[in-house]
Amino acid sequence: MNSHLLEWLIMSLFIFCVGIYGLLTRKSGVGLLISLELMINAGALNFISIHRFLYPAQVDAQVFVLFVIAIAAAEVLLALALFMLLIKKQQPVDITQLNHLKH
Amino acid sequence: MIIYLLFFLVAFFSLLAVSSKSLYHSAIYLMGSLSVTAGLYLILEAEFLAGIQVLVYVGGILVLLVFALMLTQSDILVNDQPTFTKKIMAFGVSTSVFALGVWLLSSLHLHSIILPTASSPAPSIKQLGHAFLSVQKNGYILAFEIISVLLLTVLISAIVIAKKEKA
Amino acid sequence: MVLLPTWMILAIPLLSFIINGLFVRRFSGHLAAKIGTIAIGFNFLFSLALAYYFFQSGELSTLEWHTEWLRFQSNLIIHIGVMIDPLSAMMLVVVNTISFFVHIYSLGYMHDDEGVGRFFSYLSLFTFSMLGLVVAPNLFQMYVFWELVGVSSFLLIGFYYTKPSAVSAAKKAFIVTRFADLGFLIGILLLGYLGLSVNQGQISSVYSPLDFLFLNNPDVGLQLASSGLLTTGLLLIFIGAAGKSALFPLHIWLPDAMEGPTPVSALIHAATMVVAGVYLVARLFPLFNLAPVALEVVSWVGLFTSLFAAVIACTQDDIKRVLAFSTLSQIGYMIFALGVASDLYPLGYTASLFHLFTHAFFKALLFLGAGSIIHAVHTNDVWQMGGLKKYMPITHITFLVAVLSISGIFPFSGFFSKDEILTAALESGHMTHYLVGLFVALLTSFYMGRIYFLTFWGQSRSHENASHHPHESTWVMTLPLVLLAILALSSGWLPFANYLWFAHKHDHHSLNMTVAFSGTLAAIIGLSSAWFLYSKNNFSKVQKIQTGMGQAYQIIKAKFYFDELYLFVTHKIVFNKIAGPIAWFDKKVVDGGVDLTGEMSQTFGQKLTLIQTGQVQNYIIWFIVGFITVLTLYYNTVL
Amino acid sequence: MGILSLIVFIPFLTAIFILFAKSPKTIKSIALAGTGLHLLASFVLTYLFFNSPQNINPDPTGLSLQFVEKWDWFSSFGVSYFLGVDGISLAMILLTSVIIFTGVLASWNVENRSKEFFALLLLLVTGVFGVFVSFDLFLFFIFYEVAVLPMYLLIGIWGTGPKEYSAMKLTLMLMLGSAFLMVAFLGLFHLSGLNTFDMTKLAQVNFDLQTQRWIFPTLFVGFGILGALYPFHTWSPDGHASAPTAVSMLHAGVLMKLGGYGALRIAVYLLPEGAKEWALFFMALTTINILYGSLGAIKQKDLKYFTAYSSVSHCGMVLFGVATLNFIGFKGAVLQMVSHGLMTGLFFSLIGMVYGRTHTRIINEMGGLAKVMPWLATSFYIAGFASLGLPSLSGFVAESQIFMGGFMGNPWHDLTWMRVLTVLSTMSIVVTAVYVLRGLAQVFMGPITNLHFNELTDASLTEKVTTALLIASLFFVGLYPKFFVDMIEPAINPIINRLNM
Repeated sequence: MNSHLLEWLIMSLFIFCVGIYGLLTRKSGVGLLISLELMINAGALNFISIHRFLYPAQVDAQVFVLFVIAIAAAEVLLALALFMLLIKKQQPVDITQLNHLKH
Repeated sequence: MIIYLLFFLVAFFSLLAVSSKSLYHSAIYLMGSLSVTAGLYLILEAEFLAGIQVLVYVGGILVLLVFALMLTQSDILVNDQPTFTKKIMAFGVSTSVFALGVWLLSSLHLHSIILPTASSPAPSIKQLGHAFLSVQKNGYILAFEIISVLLLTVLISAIVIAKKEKA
Repeated sequence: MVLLPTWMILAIPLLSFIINGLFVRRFSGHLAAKIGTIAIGFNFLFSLALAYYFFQSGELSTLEWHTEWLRFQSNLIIHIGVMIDPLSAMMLVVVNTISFFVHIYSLGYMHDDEGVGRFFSYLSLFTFSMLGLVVAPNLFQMYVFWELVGVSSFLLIGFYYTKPSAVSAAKKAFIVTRFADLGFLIGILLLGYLGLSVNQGQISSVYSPLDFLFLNNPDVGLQLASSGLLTTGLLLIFIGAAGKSALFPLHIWLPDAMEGPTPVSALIHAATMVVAGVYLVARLFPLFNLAPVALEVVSWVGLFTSLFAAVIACTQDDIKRVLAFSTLSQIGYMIFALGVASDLYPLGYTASLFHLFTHAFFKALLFLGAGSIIHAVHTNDVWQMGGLKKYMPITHITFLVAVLSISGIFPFSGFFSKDEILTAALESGHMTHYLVGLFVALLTSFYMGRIYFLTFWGQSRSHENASHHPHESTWVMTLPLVLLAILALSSGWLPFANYLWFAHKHDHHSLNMTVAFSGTLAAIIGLSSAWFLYSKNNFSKVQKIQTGMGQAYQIIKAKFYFDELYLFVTHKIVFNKIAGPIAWFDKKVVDGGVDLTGEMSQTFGQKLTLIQTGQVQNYIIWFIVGFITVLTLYYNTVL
Repeated sequence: MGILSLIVFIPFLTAIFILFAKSPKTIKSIALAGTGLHLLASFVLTYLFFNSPQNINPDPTGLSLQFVEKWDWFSSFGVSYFLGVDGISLAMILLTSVIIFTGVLASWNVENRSKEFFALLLLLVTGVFGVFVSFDLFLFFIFYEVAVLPMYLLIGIWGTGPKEYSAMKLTLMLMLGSAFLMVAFLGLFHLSGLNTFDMTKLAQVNFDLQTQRWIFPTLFVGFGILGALYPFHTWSPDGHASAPTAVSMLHAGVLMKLGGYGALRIAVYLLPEGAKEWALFFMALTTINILYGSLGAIKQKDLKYFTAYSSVSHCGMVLFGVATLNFIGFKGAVLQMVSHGLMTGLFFSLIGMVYGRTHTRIINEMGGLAKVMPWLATSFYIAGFASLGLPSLSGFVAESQIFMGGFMGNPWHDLTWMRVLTVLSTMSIVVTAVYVLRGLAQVFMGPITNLHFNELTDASLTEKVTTALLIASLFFVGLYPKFFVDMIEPAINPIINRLNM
């Protein structure tokens, strides 16, 4: 009994939507990052599953995913640096307060 | 059979990661879900990727996240409980995205494609290495260089931002 | 035929206007006055010679000179020119003589006025435009000079521009005449159009459709009459004539026009400008003849005006207002004389022009006489004069001559001309016109007698101290009076009929005895009742009559409240009810509409900014919602 | 480099020179010299125009253009630098050169930033000249924009009162107008199928009735917005009231004529069938325009609004003349453009002078000025009489042509309607007389209202020259209209032939 590509895609979509849900509900910056990681991961999974089912011989997908992981790392790094800045200013890392751009 | 188990695990862990009250728990659940996806990669015969996933994602990024959590220590980290309306809204949005996705995917009538047996060999790591550094047409050497530069700048800027106050 | 080209008669006053107006006036007013008088003097002699030679030559009409001025279409070209025919020759003589005498008179009257240079340049402008009007060979040129006459009367009435009443009187005069000229212009357009459609006919294209020789041509007239629009055209033109000659509905500006200096009233509002309307109707008489309806209207308007003005004249206190109303009434006479005339009874045409001729002299004399009285007594109010017989003998005698002449006493010119009008009315069967004419003659002699006795007889009622007696005016002012008095006497005997006639020449010049007798009787009754009421100083009898008439007297004295009516119509209706709302409408609605579009875009922009809440999550939601809608739309259309 | 390019670019070159000048004195003298030279050039042009061979036997079919300069510009789009002049454009050039010359004279005492002021003014005039001589729709549009745009800066910076508001409104509405034009020009370009913007070629094309039915109103309204057509005239009172003297002289005197000129030259000439469809409608609209403008002027408190409304009414007459679709009406429209240009130029320059002295434009606050400044008072009255159409002044000649044209009617519209509209618009001569005399009597006649008017001075030399020049040209057109009539008539024949085809 073997699994179908559709299940895999739906699986990654599910994770992606959970990520969105997390994105919208989390108040803290780090929470955002967590759900963001989930969404990126879902994307990568989707990529690999399509690659594996449709073009098993190519290697491009894996290269792409590696790059995705690298960028995700970079992104988290920056986000945390910004949060450090906020912490330095004794401000809570609460994105609902961060609306200086509006004024 | 094992696949469905792993699917269930990933779904379970990510749901918990998103909805748990305290961020520590959600960080840990995130770790779980990432490692399970690494397992999925194994099933898809992308061993190198699984390794990287575990190494970089779980080991690197998550450690950083936990590290940040430790530092912030603010109360919202403990009970990050969103308001009810926000939850409904977010739930509505995400389910509609999910529904749309499912509707689109089903309309692409993919279910006929099944997991190929061991007959077709997955690309070996040697091929992967070649792809990264080859300068021929489909080589990724350029992307490889750029990503390295990117990582370097991000590192430097992170340090600069983080310690700006002291100077 | 005359030694000088005839357009000189136009050029001289224009030249004197330009020289005086632009240059001389700045240096010395009196020099300008002298130049003006000499120019008009030359014009006076020139017009006499012109008339003499023209009537000797016996031609019907000569087109002396014309040049193309304005080209509407190839077959509608307007020429500026000089046309001499019996009618215009007579008018030339009248205008130039009166203008010359007024110029001499003004040398004295305006001597110590600081704007004397300006006054004389305006007088030359007026004479130029009046002469231009008189010699016009076509209707359009007449309209052009018609307007110029209007402007010069505006300038002259408003001569004392520091006096608000003079300014508003000038404004009123110009606007009312301008309103009438609107009718005149539309009439010209209509006649021009009709003329064009006829011109294609057999009349060669020698004349453009608006030339008088073309319009008065009998068979062209018949074609025009057949078109049915002729009566409306002529009535429109008659509106123009009514405006300028201050006939009934449009008469309100003339009494106020007395604000101008007296020589102006003498020249413009007695002898020349106001008769321009009569001249216009006379000029187009062959056409009017073919439109009996129009003639009826003309006669009735004339009659009513003469009656209406005569009644008001009896109640006025200001000497110049009385003379103004008497002018109105006399012009009413001329107009209704034209109205009663037709090709069967052409006497009315000659009578009206004869009356115009004689009236010009004695009315100018009356005004100048009144001027010298006002100059001496420094007030217009008749009740503050009295007993001037002793102090101003020449003015007294000349004034008396004029009063007798206007009332129509035998040897004076008024008798002959008024007589002819009444005979024309009687012979052509217009009985009502005849009877009303007689009654008006009685009223005329009454109010003329009234002001004569009030000013010259009885004791002096002037408030100034008794010691300073009014003295006779200088010779410069009394000379024209005497000359005019002689003319008032002699002009009656001129055999007018064999110079100016319509359809066929009268063979005999007999006096219709019944009319002569009834006219003189009416005049004597009027004069004696005036003597009875006003010669002594006690006016108890006058008071009794006034109280007897009660309210009616007040209404008449206030000129039947027409001025107030016009003020009400213009100010209340036009200004507040129409112009006001339009100005408001324009400001608020049309302007507002444009500003509204401006505000709308602003408020819309304002609303948009509310979406930028600053919350990251909101943006994400909007992003995803946008993403979903795009996808669904795309897939709906594609699949 | 024919004489026409010279005519168009002299103001532009003077503007360039001005930018280098230092002291206000030199700036003004350069501007004066430039415009004076331009006046001379236009007289030379008229002289050449009158006795050049082509003028003697103009061919009846196409436009009889002279001094034609034609170079391909974007040949792929069929756009060419195509300059030419015929009777109508020549009349307008003469008018504009007189107005700009007197405009520069009238703004002799503009102090702040006079360099930019004169440069922008001359730029604006370059656009206007360009429009009058260009016979390529694309070039026409470019010059049209060049003429309209500096207006914003001129009013915005040097204006008085709510200058930003009115500058903004004025420019936006004129932009709306040029938007209409752009749509119509592109429509013409594509539907003609000739892939050219050249007007003479487009004139040969008989567009089908359907297209003409929509292009003509867009064109007419587009030009009408600039020519103060009824509902779109609201920019003109505010715009003129807050514009400085020279700008409102130029704007009311010349720019509003672009509308009338364009309507006649492009809208009626290229789309005769459309004209026949719409003319009666626009005739009714312009009748409202005439009466509305003159009635509106009665209650105005401010002198500039007073003149602005009167120019709305007079420009309405221009469009009325165009809408009569007959020979006399067209000639009347062009004459009215010339006469009204001169009139409003004189009016606005005088208002500028009076404002310079009494520092108020409210009519009720002034009174009895005639005693103090006789020269200005007489020239004001001459301008007033010209605007109410007194014969021997230019107003009468133009108005009589228009009313005669309206009265004569044309073969395509029923006569009684045209007669009714003409009679209604003739009534405006009475209303004009009312508000002109009321306004002027209040300002100049009567006793002096407040005392310190007594020491006001009369016109200075430059002011005397300005008013004298304008008054002389008013009298010239009024007394000797043959000069302009002979110039304009051959230019109108092709339009009439096109209509009768």
